[in-house]
Amino acid sequence: MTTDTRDMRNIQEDYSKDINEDIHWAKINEDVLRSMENPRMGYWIAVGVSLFLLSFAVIAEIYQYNTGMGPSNLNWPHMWDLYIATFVFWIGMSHSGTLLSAILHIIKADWRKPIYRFAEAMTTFSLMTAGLFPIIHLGRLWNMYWVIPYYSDRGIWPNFRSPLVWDAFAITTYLTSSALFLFVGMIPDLAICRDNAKGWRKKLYTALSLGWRGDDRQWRNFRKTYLLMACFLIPLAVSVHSIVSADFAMSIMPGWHVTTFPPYFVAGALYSGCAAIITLFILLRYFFRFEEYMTIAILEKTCKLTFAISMVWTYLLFIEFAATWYGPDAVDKELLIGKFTGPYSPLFITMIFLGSILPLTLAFEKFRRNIPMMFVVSLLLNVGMWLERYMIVTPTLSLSYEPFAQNVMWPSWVEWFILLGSFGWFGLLFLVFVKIFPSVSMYEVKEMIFHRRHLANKEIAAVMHRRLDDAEKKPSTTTPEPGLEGA
Amino acid sequence: MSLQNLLQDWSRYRRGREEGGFHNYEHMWGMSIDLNLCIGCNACSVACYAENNLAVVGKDKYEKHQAMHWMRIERYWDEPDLGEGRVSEYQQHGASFLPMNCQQCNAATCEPVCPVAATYHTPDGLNAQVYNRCIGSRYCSNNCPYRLRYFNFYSYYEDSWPEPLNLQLNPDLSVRDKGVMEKCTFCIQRIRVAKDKAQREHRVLQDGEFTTACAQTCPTSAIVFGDMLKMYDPNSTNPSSKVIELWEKHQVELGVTEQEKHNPKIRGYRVLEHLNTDPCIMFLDRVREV
Amino acid sequence: MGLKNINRRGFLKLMGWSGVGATVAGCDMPTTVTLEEGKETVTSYLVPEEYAIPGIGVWYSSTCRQCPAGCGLHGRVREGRILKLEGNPDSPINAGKLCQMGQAGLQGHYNPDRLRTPKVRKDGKLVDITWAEALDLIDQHVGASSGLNGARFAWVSDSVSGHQAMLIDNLMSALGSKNLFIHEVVNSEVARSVNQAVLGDATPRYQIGKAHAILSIGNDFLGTGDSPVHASTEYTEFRSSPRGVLGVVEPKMTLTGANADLWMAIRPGTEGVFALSVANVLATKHKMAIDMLPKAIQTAIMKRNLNEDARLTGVSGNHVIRVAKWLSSNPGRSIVMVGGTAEGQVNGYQNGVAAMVLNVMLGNVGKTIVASHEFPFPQLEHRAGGTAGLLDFVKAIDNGGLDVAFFSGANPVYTAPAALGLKDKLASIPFKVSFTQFDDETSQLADLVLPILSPMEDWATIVPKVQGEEAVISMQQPVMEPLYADTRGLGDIVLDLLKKRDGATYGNYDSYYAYLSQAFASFPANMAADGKAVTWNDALAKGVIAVKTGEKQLKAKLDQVAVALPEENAEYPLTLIPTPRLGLWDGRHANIPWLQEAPDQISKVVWDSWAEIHPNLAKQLGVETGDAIKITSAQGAIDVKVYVFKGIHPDAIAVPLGQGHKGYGRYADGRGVNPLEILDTATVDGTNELALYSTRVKVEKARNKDTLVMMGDHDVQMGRKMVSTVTPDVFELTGGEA
Amino acid sequence: MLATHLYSAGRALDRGASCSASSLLSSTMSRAVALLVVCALLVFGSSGVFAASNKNPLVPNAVPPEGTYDGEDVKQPIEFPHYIHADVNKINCMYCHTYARRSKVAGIPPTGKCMGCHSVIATDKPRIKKLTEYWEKHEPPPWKKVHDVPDFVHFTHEKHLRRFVFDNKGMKVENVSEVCAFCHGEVKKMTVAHKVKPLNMGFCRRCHEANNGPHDCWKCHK
Repeated sequence: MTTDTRDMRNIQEDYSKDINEDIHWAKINEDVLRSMENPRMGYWIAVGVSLFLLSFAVIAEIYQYNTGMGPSNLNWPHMWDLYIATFVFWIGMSHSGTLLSAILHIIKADWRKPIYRFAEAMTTFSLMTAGLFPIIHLGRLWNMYWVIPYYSDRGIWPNFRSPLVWDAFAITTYLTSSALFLFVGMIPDLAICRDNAKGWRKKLYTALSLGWRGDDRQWRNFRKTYLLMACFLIPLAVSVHSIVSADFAMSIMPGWHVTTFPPYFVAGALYSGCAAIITLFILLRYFFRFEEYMTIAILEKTCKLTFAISMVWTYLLFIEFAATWYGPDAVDKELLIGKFTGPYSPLFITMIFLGSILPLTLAFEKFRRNIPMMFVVSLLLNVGMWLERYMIVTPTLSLSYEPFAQNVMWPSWVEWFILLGSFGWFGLLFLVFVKIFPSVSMYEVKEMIFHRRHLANKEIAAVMHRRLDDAEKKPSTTTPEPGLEGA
Repeated sequence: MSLQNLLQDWSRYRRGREEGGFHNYEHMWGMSIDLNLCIGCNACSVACYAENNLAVVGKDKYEKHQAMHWMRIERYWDEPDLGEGRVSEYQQHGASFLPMNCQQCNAATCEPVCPVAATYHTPDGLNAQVYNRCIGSRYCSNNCPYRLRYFNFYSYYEDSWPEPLNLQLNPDLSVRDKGVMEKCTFCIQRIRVAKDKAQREHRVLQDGEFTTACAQTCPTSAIVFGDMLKMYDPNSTNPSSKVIELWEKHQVELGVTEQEKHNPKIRGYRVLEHLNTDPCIMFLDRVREV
Repeated sequence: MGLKNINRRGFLKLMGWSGVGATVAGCDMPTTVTLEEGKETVTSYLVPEEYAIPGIGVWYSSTCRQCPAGCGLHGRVREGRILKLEGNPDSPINAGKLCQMGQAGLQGHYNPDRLRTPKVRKDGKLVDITWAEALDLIDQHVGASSGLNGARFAWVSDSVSGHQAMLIDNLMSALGSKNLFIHEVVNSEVARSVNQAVLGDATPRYQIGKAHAILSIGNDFLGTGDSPVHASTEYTEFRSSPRGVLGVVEPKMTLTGANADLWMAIRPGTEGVFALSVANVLATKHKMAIDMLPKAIQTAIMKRNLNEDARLTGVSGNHVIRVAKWLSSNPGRSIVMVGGTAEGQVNGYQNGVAAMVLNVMLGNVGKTIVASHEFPFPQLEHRAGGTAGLLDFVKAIDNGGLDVAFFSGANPVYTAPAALGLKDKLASIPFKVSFTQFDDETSQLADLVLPILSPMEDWATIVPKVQGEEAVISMQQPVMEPLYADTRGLGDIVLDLLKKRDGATYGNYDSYYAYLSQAFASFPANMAADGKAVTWNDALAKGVIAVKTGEKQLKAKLDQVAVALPEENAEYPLTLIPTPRLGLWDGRHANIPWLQEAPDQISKVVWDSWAEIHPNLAKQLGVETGDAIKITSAQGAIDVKVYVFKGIHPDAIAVPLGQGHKGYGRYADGRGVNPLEILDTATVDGTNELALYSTRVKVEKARNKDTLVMMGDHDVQMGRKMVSTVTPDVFELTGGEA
Repeated sequence: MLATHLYSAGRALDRGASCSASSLLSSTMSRAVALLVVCALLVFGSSGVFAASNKNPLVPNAVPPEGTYDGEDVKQPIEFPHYIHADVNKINCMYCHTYARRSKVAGIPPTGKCMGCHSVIATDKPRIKKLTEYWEKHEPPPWKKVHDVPDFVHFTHEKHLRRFVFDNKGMKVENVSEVCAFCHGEVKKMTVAHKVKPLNMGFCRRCHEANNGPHDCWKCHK
């Protein structure tokens, strides 16, 4: 840690700038690599807490595996409950990374650069968490592989008409793609790590950086691959959550059988993803002292984005209410009334407050710049989003067509433990990630600084562009610009 | 279901959809339940427990609504059709009983959602549940508007049938273990025995030769079970049946969303018919003097 | 036993588990399946039998013993196990149908809590002994050398019939005792004595199917009547086109009430007033002749005032007029039935007479109410009983005491009101023998507990309590080898005891089976209704023998009717209705898990007791469904959760019978409460029956909110077409049911 | 598109809108399914669906199932020599396993049937002496099961015999052992029966396909 940084922290941040353009490039490497070393006490406490939470889930799942689904309080007609709600929640979380890295990449919003890496990691890890839930909720999870089409001697196949099979396809595809995307985007940084690491890390990074030397051809191929993957990932992300919404929309039940579910789910997913980014943004900024990269200005932009998405989500939510209210389906209407007045109404009203009213704070600059407040708000937004999923799943099961089967069910400790454990599992994966992989993209921050620095100076910009054109014509090794030495 | 068979089933299904009717069906089992006769005595339900190896879950699990009642008698106190909800001081017209077992829908909502095709439609017109294929995703139950599918939340075997109660278990069908969905099968084991017997004797299955456990025991004969194929497939060699007679008399038809009746008042309806599930159980309206 | 029987028994023998598997699908964790290759033993027959094919079920006829109705059974046997019971279509009682109790007979037979060895009480504890020792012990107390005084011997039994009843009678007379007490809580003894007095026939047949209008005054004929399944089969005809109309007046909705076109809640004890009120409307409004009635009754009828009566009974005058209209338009085709809550009142006998007045007025006697069959074998006839048997037994203990008491079928320690003090009084009897399948409350106090065969394992002949179109003797035969080697049939035991007393007559029967088959052989050859000879094997195959009966005519004889009103009681304002249930019955089926898990038809409660109260009363008490209340009578108090609904009179509170067992197996033990415990011991005037439904109680709120375990938390249709209800004119569009 | 399709079907309250949610679903889906299925068929088709036919001349109109298995030796109370009875003495399988043609289980012969012959034949052999001992005790020998299928399978001998023997034109009943051998192997060459066929679902399925057996799940699963 240099005295330099300490000084920087004392300086009042310039909110108008996304990033300090004067950071020395070597310092970027230094800061980011530092974040991967010497875990402090706080880190170990976080790991401990994650493991503790995870152990809850492990205990509960072992119990449930041996006993059956009964102890979770699931019943007739509440065949799904927290498991599926939480599954949808985690799938929603996974949309953050895609949004920041793929969508914003394509629309060339370069302020994403310092924060997209961890968001993308979040995508992968929340998918890894989400994927567990459909398995956990199976009554006979040891037979889960029957969902996958494979040639067997018995000559039987899964039912391709079932949205759950689509889920299996969608999740595995999305998981593979987002993991690849995360990995590919990290290659130049892994090379930096390789050059600076010793011991097992050296071996790991050597293997993972795939012989990255940073020459032109590699950069060009890299850019193309990255862009291609981004283009591939965006429709995939949209389709994944649409398919998850199909679990409900394809059914016949009131409150599930809703046409607007796919966009509603996608909006909800981006919403919760963004909120989670704010949370992790603030945590990383604080723990890894990334104030110079994760600046208030970027936080503000993220908050604005979240605000916009929250309003889209709110709009879609009210569209759904209106469609039900003015629609012909009496049962649907009774369900809607039931959501507002029945036993689940406190949760439902809380959800509307947290999902639609609370994000209004994001509209005010004063609040946006208040980091502790944003931290709390982002957490609450995610609580709201989780409640939203819960309120999609449970009231419908409770108040559906058959009046005699209507009853109220509250989850048991088993379900809560597994829910808590999922946060532990996600946290653990994330904590391991930030210590092994650079959680801020070094090369892209450099790019960002480079562009910002030089775009201000038209002449240099012109030179830069010319150079890039030359490089395409005759591939030759050019001496890097001073300051590019690390890349 | 191998690929070849999958294709065969599919083409049979397509043909039925395009030309109407039930092609290459062996039977089309249906039921009629007369709510004028049903006294809500519960005999059918207990007969079902006895016939189908239904687990007794005990008070605690019953309280959590984890019971297994394939045939349940619903009891309602209000009578929307008589315009007398809960206004009067007494329950003047008694209770409204509704025996509900799997409606064996022809367009069953449970079938398309099962990820492993453990529930499917048989050439007998039944909505089958293959226990050993089920992985317990419970989607089918969530998508059943009648809530007639029951899940084995526990392994009930030891608690429900302590020695020697297990000697009573019907060997003609499985005892379901934890994690498996189950539901009324129209007593498939009885159908199987009767079909085997008819085949052995080289003849067609006669109406009334056998019936389901609930219909068999119903003290007021409110439940009538039988083959309805003759109603839809004139080429069928299956004999006509009492069920067909009842469905025709009450002008209720399979495959339609809204029944066309000469007189719209004529009794006979299918529960939640407007959902298009096309159930195979017709209910005859309850009757009360007012 | 003949050779044929040995072979058949061979078939009934348990065949191991060949192809039978207690099959557990999905017990394939994670991928292996349950294969029993090389482990499972497959047992073959010793001698082949043509009809016995492994893997194929064979149906045997027998008779249901779950209640006194005597329905015919078919039992499906495969690999030596009885798997399923169905009604016997040849039986005129149930025509192939069964109620839930009949279906659940299997679980009584296979019950895990069945007693397996004889036990004797030594130092206050029951210890195992052998049958030889047990029979010796009995012989010491009742044998020829015991010097037993017949007057100091008593036998408390449930209702019995057929050869078993005959043997018990013979044993009683051999012992010189007249103390055979038949005790049933669910009974119709008061109505029977009314019938006897008015019609000269205790069990006339009510031809429900032929009636077009039925007024049931407290008679739950579909649920807990004399023959529920028979009534239900007739109900089908009654409700078919032209559809009969059913009015039910009772303080608490029974299964019959739940199916009424018009259900009327009545203040308990005012049923007679209601009946006369209807008679008054019939005479005044519909100008029906009453001159066939005695003068006293005519005055009693004409004295009634509709408005005044409505105030007394709580049944609105409009309803009385409606009922009267139905009845008046169906003279000779209507039935007024009385029973249950109407007869179990202190003035219950007069309520019955008042109802009979209506029947006489309407000309139903001889048309819809016809005489019972003149049964040719009076010694085999059904011995019905009521609570008088219990009271007489207590009286016998009080007057001079008893030396020996036998108990079979009945469980008086559970069914006797605590106020009778039976538990303590039993201690004064030095030797008590209980013949039982289960460790019930009475057996817990007995000195000798002898495990008997279940009805699925034993022989018997049954004469139904109420006969159908034809009078029958119903055959009960074993459908399975005894599960436990150390159990014996009650018939065999009685025969053994008789042999010791009267070796000359009974010495040559080596078993109850031999006795039965020889008794059968000695029947007149032309006893069958169709005049054909009946062979033993035919009788067993068919399950019932329709016997030739004599003709009887009913003749009504009324002299007067005096309907008294129940006394006001300021301290105990409510009347307790201990409701019998089609299910647990009087508590004897509380150990059957299927029946515990089968929801009560009305409240849908399972595995528990509850108290039904009217919303008005609930409001007054400040309770809602699930809350606990305390019901106190002069005799004691019980704590129970409430079920609030509109099917009960606000002055009544109903607690179902059947729960509250102490012991009686794992399924019954310690579950719910027994309302019989807090009953008063008042009797019905004019009879020696307990007035079961007249105990006055008060109620207060007890503990905090609890949950009542019931099927379905929701009982309204929310406007969805679940149960659609139409009026009879719509019904007649299709001419009713085909 | 599919989602809206389904939605409209579910809401189609007029009878003109054909059928139902699930059938509409399949109208679009099943085309896709069929495509998928066809592709899969091309890939995997060769194995199983078009099973190679190795016909047995003694059993017309039948393709014997393929598959081998080596089961464990089962220790029986008496080492019953199947080869003496079925091969040397040419006793028909169904003479002893008499229930096979009438029931789902083939059945173990009643001890009385054994004694029918062995009260006079070969009474001095040790195995027969053992049998006689059981007979005199009025106890059938505790035979152990050799062939079993899982409890959720409904298998009936009767129907298989009808298909391959009684209703099979040109089939001679004397050769029934060839049909038995489909699933039980050459028992007539064995002493104590030994499981030589896998008797698993693949084995059943392939045979059902080759011989046009039913393919409805509920025909065999209970």
